[in-house]
Amino acid sequence: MSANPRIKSALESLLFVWGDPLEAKVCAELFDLSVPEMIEAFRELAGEYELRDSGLRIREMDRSFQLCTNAENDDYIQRLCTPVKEKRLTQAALEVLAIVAYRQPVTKGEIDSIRGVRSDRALEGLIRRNLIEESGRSQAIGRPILYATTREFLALFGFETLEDLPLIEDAGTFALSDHYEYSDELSIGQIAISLDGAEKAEDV
Amino acid sequence: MSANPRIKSALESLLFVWGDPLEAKVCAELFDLSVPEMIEAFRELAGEYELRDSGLRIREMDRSFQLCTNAENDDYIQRLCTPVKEKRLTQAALEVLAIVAYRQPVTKGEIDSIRGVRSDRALEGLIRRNLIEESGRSQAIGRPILYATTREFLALFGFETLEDLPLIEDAGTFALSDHYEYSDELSIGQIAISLDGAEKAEDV
Amino acid sequence: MAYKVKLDMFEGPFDLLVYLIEHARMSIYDIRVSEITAQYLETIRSMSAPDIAAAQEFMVLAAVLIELKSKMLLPGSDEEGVPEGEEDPRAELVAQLIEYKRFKEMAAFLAEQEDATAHIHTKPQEDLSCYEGPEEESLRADSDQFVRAFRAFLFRRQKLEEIRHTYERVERQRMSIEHKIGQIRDFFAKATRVRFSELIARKNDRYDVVLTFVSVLELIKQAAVKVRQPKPFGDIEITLIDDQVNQS
Repeated sequence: MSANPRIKSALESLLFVWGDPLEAKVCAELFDLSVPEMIEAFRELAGEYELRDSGLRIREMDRSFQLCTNAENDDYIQRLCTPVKEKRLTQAALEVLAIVAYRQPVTKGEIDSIRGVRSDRALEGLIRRNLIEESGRSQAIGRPILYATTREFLALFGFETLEDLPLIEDAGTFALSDHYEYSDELSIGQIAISLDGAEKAEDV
Repeated sequence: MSANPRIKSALESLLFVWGDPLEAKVCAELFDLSVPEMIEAFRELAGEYELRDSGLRIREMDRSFQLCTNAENDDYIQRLCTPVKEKRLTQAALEVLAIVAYRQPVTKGEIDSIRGVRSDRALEGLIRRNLIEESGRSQAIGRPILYATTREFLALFGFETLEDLPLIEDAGTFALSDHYEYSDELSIGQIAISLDGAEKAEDV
Repeated sequence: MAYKVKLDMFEGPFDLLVYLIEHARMSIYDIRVSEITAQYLETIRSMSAPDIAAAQEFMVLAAVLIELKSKMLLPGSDEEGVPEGEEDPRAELVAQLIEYKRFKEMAAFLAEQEDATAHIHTKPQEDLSCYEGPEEESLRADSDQFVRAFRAFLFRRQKLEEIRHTYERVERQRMSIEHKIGQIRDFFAKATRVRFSELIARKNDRYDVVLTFVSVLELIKQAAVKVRQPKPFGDIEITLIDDQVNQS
């Protein structure tokens, strides 16, 4: 099955003018196609770009598609100009992001207890950069805010969906059950929170 | 003679990030080519875009080259970018809709009597917009048509089921007092019908 | 200690502990608590004063380590320091460290991914203002709007309610039209003809006059009576139509 060349041509134009990730759903309405058909057309187009080793690529994230450059040409781009790039994430930010990515939706308390240190600053920075967002409230006491990753998170790390996150290596022969681990962490987390007003300076 | 594919790929990336017309001279330096050779490479690339009828085009102006969209796709861009005018329901329509939503199935007579004003136009508009529909006939004298909300109504307001309708504090009294008012108002309605052919102008 | 570490190198107490354990070539599953506690405390002791204020989490873990150490020194422990017949007191900490390490590895993976995607560039959106043509119509609504509109309606309705008391009086009058007709029929039980003025109970009550008049009109409409007014503005004679009497 091959998508209509007319549609693929139009998609190229749309991706170009739009610049940002373009939702398959929006395009599906435009072309009067189903969303899966639209996604299929996008993927076919992306495949053609790769096949002819184009200097452009179409990347997919969470049912959205974005036109971008082929990473191989970065040297030339750097020599022509210096594209504005965001600062790299700090170690603290990366740790928090890893926890949010795997445990989402997750509360700040859970993040703190896994890291053994307060994560307020890192969390704020990640929200400001739109890599994580609030995604509701936990049913637990105090109804703490739950955090989840965003589409920008997928884009920044080159994932198409959250399923692309690699499985974390299991701790092998470690015998304790999950339940046991969980309750332990929670209690230590609570101790840490109650003792600790200050927090370590952390920038994202 | 054919330009190096590596160079053509790099040119695509450069054109993409540069956005503005890119001078052949600047690129010639970058790739250590003569300006005529550089122009030749650009033109070859432009020719390939046309040959495969891409949604993108490379246009030449005064020894500069710029990536742009294929003019044929303008309609799609137009449709993607055209801001959608948000038409809202009038107060009259919303009132009728609220009454139908909370009291369904309900007759026009009941709606009229609850609102104290005839609702024919608002009702018609809501039916045209497929927000309410006929759902049978009342057992009352004259077997008046009963109205109920549609699935489109739920979708438009973001409800999953009718149970999602927000509880309105006054809706209780609205329901309780209804029976009493209903009989009174209905008779007024009857008088009004016999006396009054015209109705208050109401647009949905 | 053979090495010097600065606390701000570490993301937190777990980070420091993992570092110390790995540096001492211990198995994370078999921490030599005595040794690692000493190293941990030594590191904290070497912190400068402002560090201590900023890093209370490190102190919390120090307390945990000291508690662990004391448990493992209790009599009845086996040669490894594990009390007999009990769960290894290190288990909790080990579980936490392992989980922390897992996410630390993930963070490293994310950093690699970030490096990889750093070579990919996107472009800003084109200026699309030239495409802003005639707007398309679409129905837009949300549940808030729905509730707001309905509330406004209820409020307006409440105010109408007050005005409507007038209507309610008219209602009662209408009800008593039936009542009045009943009274008129009672008259006809005694006579077949009656004058309008006789039907009015209280002469000064305009309401009663109007009510009576309307009732008579209603009876005319029902073809129950015939009326006659001998002279303009004179009294009206009302005559019962016979078969109506028989029927009622």
